[in-house]
Amino acid sequence: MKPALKALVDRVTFLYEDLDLTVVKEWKETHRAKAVGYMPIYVPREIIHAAGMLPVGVMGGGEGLEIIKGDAYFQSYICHIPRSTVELALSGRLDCLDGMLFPSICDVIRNLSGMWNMMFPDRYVRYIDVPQNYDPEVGGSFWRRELAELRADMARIAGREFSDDDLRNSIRVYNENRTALNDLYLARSREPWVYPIAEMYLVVRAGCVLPPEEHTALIREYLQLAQREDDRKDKDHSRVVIVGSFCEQPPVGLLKTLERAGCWIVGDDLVLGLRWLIGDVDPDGDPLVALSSAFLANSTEAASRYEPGDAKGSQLIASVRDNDAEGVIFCAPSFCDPALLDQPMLVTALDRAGIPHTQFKFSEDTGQFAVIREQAGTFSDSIRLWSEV
Amino acid sequence: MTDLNKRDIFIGIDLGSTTTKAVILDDGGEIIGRGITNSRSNYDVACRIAREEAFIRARFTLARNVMEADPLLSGLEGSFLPRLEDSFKQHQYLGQLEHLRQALWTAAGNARHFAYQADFRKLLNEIVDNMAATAPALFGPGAARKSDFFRDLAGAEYMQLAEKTADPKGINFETIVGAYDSAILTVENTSDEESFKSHIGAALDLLLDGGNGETPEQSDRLRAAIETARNYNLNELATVGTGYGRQRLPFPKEWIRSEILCHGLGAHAMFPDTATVLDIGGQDTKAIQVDDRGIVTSFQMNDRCAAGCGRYLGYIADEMNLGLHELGPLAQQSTHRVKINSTCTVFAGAELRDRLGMGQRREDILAGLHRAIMLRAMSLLARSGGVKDEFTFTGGVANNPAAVDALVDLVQQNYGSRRLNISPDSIYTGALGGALFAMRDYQGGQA
Amino acid sequence: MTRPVDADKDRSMELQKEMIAGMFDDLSTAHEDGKKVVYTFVPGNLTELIRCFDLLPVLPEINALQSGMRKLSGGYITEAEKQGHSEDVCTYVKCDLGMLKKGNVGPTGKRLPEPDLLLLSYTGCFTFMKWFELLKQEYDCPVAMLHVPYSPDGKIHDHQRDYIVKQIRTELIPKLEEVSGKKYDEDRLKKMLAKSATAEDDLVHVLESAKNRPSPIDAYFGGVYYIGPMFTAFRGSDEGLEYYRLLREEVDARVAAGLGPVTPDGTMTKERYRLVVEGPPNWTSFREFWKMFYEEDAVVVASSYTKVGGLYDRGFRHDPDRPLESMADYCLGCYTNLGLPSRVELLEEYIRDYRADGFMINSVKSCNSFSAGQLLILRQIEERTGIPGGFIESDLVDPRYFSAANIKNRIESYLQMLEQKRGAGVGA
Amino acid sequence: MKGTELLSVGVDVGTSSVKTAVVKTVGEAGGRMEVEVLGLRADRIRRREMKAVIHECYGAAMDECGLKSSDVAYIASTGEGELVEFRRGHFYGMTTHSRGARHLVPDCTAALDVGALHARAMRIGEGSKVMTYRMTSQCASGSGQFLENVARYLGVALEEVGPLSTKASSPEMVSSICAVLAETDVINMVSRGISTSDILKGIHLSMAGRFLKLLRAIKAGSDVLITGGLAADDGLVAALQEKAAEEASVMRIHTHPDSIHAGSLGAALWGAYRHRILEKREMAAT
Ligand SMILES: Nc1ncnc2c1ncn2[C@@H]1O[C@H](COP(=O)(O)OP(=O)(O)O)[C@@H](O)[C@H]1O
Ligand SMILES: Nc1ncnc2c1ncn2[C@@H]1O[C@H](COP(=O)(O)OP(=O)(O)O)[C@@H](O)[C@H]1O
Ligand code: SF4
Ligand code: SF4
Ligand code: SF4
Repeated sequence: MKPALKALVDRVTFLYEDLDLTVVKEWKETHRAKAVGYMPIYVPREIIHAAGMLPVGVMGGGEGLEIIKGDAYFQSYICHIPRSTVELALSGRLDCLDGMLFPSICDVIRNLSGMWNMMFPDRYVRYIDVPQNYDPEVGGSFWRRELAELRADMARIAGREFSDDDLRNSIRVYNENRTALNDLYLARSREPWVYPIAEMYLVVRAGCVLPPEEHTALIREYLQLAQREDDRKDKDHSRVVIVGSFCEQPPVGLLKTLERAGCWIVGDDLVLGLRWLIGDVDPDGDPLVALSSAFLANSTEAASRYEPGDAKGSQLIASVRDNDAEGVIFCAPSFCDPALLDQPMLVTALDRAGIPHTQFKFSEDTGQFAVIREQAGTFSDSIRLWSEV
Repeated sequence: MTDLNKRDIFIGIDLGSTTTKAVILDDGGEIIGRGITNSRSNYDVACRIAREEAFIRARFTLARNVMEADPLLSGLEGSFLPRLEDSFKQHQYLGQLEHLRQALWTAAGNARHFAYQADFRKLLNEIVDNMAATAPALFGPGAARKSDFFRDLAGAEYMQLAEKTADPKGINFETIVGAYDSAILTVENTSDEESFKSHIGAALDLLLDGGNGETPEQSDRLRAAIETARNYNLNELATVGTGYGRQRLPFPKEWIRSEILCHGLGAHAMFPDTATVLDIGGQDTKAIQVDDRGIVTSFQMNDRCAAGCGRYLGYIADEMNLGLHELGPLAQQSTHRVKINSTCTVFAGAELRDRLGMGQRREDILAGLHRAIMLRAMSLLARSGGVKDEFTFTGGVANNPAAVDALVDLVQQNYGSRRLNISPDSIYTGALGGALFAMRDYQGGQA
Repeated sequence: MTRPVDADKDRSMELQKEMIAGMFDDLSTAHEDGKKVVYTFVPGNLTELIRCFDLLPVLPEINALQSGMRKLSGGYITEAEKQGHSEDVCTYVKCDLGMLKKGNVGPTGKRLPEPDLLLLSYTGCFTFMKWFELLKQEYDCPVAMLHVPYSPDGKIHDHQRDYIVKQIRTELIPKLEEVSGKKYDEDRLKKMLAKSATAEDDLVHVLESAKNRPSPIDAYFGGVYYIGPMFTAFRGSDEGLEYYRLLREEVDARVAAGLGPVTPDGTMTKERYRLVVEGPPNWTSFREFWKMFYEEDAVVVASSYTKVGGLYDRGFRHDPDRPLESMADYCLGCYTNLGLPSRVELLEEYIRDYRADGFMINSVKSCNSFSAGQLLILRQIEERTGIPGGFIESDLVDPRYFSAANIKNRIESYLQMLEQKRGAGVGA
Repeated sequence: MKGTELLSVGVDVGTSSVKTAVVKTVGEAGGRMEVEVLGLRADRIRRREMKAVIHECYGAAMDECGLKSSDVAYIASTGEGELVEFRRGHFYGMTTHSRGARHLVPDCTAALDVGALHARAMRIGEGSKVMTYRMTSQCASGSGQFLENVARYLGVALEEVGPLSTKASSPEMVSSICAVLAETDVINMVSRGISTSDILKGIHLSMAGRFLKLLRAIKAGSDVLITGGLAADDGLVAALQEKAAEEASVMRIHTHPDSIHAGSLGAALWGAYRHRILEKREMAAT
């Protein structure tokens, strides 16, 4: 690996492993500004950004965190992310966050917002209730009101009002970030061997703690540096899309295991919140209306959204086709109701389209990948061995 | 006192998932005997055997008392009694070996072994002979035994011998081990009601004949002292049963007490300033808070998953072909602890093999496993209200020094400095609590 | 200790049985009789509105719990897992889907009609949403979605109410009209709501009777029967009105006679522990579970589960003068739609108001809506009331998750602990 | 052209035993192959050093066939293949078990591999392709290891398990999903005086229930071959057959005396296949 890329990879690895949020603290220090955390999936980060604060994605504690107090709050049949998040908070690691947003994703996160209230009565906590009614007059007006409240709250925490222009500017910044992320995904899908999953994921994941402008630059740099590595060659692998890990994140070791077992991951829903909105948000009109319309009309079809038709299945199939994938791996956290209840519906759609699939569950601190390797290996074997003939 | 050779006693029995413990208190509340056995096979039998054991120990205690009271013997008990106990155990062991021989003989009678029955029996005979020959070494002065249970002690010897004598093409290892597996059950399930009476004489003879410098007069007095202990009338006034399997004890409902309360009270009796108790047994972990009278104020138990309890260590020990006693000390030699997240008991073996395969060192993996167990315990403690001062660690796993180290470390990290109480007899805490309840109930009933 | 079963069973109990049997009869022939059927959920159910279009409500949750009580749920769940559902997810959903796959035979042995409309009252639980998405794949019928915003602070805000009322007007009513072929008749709705309010008064009176010593009712195990008609298809109906009038009379009579609650083994004659319970019961071993309590002379004086279909005892009533608005308020105020701090406050009040000795949580594996955060609730309650809490784990309808020995052990240990504390308080 | 004759070896490294298969195949790449099995061998690991057992098993199998390593064209590993340092290629367990199953019972539509710590079901399509599969999750009460432990407590030798189980009159079901807790269940049963036969049968039935779930999930079809070590357990086979019949399913459950070798056989066969493909590619390249 060339030194420039190595430096970049070391940096994103550090950002990923740094549970103490050093970079957030440093940012606050240098900018004399505040930071607001949010749990996985969608929150309108533009509003936090416009208030001059740093939005910080809290994606659990991953594999590196020892859970002691966190387990005291959750039964064994609840997924892992809330316990590691509570552990992070109780051990003071989230003290640098001046507020915490809990987006509407499932009952666990919803209840966690109330727990936060009780455990940290002095801190700002907000449950972000997104509409499940997509009529601009009904759900839209509800959501605009929520956004306005959030805007007022953010201004209050930041200690400064901000203008619609500030907000429009932030919308532009995030539009650019989404474009960069899309470019990265496209490049990976074309030449997965150039962008090993562990690197690619960490580069994306860095968007949780970096300011968006910096993250955009990082992605662009990575795209260039990775291409200059000349020992990265195509392998006899199968191409797969993984789904289910939009909230609790699989350990990097698991992603590596998949790749080692012969699967190029060419599509995923990891850290989905960064890519929730599809396409650009209108940077020119009334910013809250623009954000609201984008949410209503251009959200990704995630498990936390009500969708009575077959849009979720179609979206998955489209992702398989667009990325030239040969199969789908359902990779959901244990006990994750939204992901696991969606699965049978998606399976039906895949079966209808004749797309092979396999499935397993993980938890963010899974340390043993033997079974997963076996499954993914067989899946990849079955795609490869028989397509050769 | 009317009858000098009669003592009123109270009994507590803790029927645990792995071991069954019995404690005998005298009417002054002093512990005079403890007994322990495997719970594996049959609850009634386990209960009987543990009691029996406790009675045997009680008689040794009584012998000690008699010796202490006798000016001519006083001072001797310190050296004499341990030797006597070893000798007694050896006799007991030899008795059980003979029993095993018969059972193996029967097992070999199975139709499956018809073709080579005679050879098989001969081979088994040789194995048992060999075992009997090494018995003195097992019970010699200062010998370190891998376990206190016949099953494990004899099992380890047997496996070694089986491996040596097995012939892959003839009577193979599996066949020999199979015979043991079926034989051991019968041996284990037989309690020898008269064990003390029948073995103590021979044990005593062996010692006294060896001539250990006692004067003839002392010898006679010793015999008399043991005789007194043997014939002592232990008058059982009340019994309380507790533990995982307490519902299955052949006791009326009033005699049954929740193990939580018993552990709380037992720990309080052992260490009066106890505020928090952690008990890790074979299949469950309990975190208990008690007040200054030993009354439980809150408690938490592990949920349905048996991960991270004592049995987990058992599986690991089996897997490494180690005795439970050896596990902790080995883990303590670790220099680079491995981080382990899963404590699923069933997969413990697989995980171990995996990691060894990856080139990690045994002691480092073990250190990681011990820490993983204690992490789970810490969660329960946190759920029950934290670790207060003083903190008492009970249950079988408290015998494991690496587990204790990990606990001390984690408590220090999370709660700061706490006084930690551990007793070598901590495995008996529940039974002690039971016996105390028995005494209270009885005395309450009298009042 | 309990004494033998009372010679004459409570009349209200008989009546409830008849009502339910009648309902399932009606359902079994609904389509032949030209009636249309709406599937909907218990929390936030708009029974009066559905009835006002002469539509028949079916509540899949109730079917699931009934299947649990009839020991059929295990098979249904297996069936759903066979279809690819994970072991990890809510068993109500799996039980319902399994029942569907096995012919949709309802709890009384009669076939349930297919839905003409799925009314997704999305209140207090995300899984509801998935549940109806899954049903939508099975049935080709319209879905009407009512999104009830979460109530993190336990208060009702105007814009939330407006959002709901708007949805009722623009989404629900048009779909109900279309399915039923009837016009929305607000006067009819108002009349029903008036009946609801009267019955609600009676229910509250019954629940609050547990403040007596001894309590004449068990507000958890008995409570689930008392809330039945109110939380399901009978709110706003004459039968419902009659049921609650009768129930109230009976309970008043028990209070007057100083009697304890009725259990399957007769009336409890001793009240040794008064408990408040949080969390739903287990249905597969309901009686065995109950017995673990009454055998030890423990009676539940208040529970949160009996508030999943509305917190009537905290003052809410359906209001004929504000029909849609009061329905919106009702949806917002269901127990599981409340933020955790409000839940803790409520439980704390129950412990004080009902003079409870103990507090116990039955944490069910299925239901994150209830269970996520219960351990914090436990700790908060302990801190605020000084009463130690008990914690047991089971499931709603998955028989694999009811470990009788384990649960009994915990209940016993807990009650013995209360006893020991009490004994110590008195003297010793 | 008759096609070339080729020797290949499969080494299946399991958690409880190592299996080696030596096969001779005749045929052409892509075409049908004639197969002759020269040697099969299984060695239990029993706490011995893995690599030593692998060498022992491989070496002994080769000796028995009178072959040297240089005679063999392709050595394929499966299972914990990394430990087989002398392998040329690796195939994953389900890939090899499917292939092995087809070799043993050419008409089977699915295989159920039950080994020491796992159970997995795979539906087999044309060309022994693994169509879909399911594995048991974390909890392992339905595995060989568990059965072995219980057998030990009951004082029953492994070979006796099957015969005893088939004699049961009123089997007692084990309720716990966890192997550890299930062991306690078993102890409870012993103390309640339940007979060994009934206990074993109960365990077999609950295992069978779980396995059938896997089989149903993969839509196993008409003929299922049990592969892996537990195929030798008649009690389990009988329980599976009973359970399948109870559900009035058309599924037939088969075993084969060489079932335990399915993985190593499959590996050897895929190795031969792969070798031919690679040779052909090389030839095309030159
Ligand atoms: N000498 C010892 N050294 C280390 N661990 C021990 C020792 N004795 C017992 N243990 C551990 O204690 C466990 C049994 O603890 P115990 O309290 O008897 O459990 P239970 O009450 O559930 O039967 C065993 O599984 C073992 O792990
Ligand atoms: N005759 C038998 N009866 C019952 N079980 C058996 C028999 N022979 C072998 N087994 C079981 O088969 C298992 C080994 O199967 P195998 O497929 O070799 O597993 P692995 O590949 O994981 O080593 C052992 O756990 C053992 O319990
Ligand atoms: S992992 Fe799933 S269940 Fe857990 S918090 Fe996230 S969405 Fe909810
Ligand atoms: S098998 Fe392992 S994970 Fe499953 S319940 Fe038992 S100990 Fe826990
Ligand atoms: S999660 Fe809870 S509230 Fe939701 S459907 Fe399941 S049981 Fe009902």
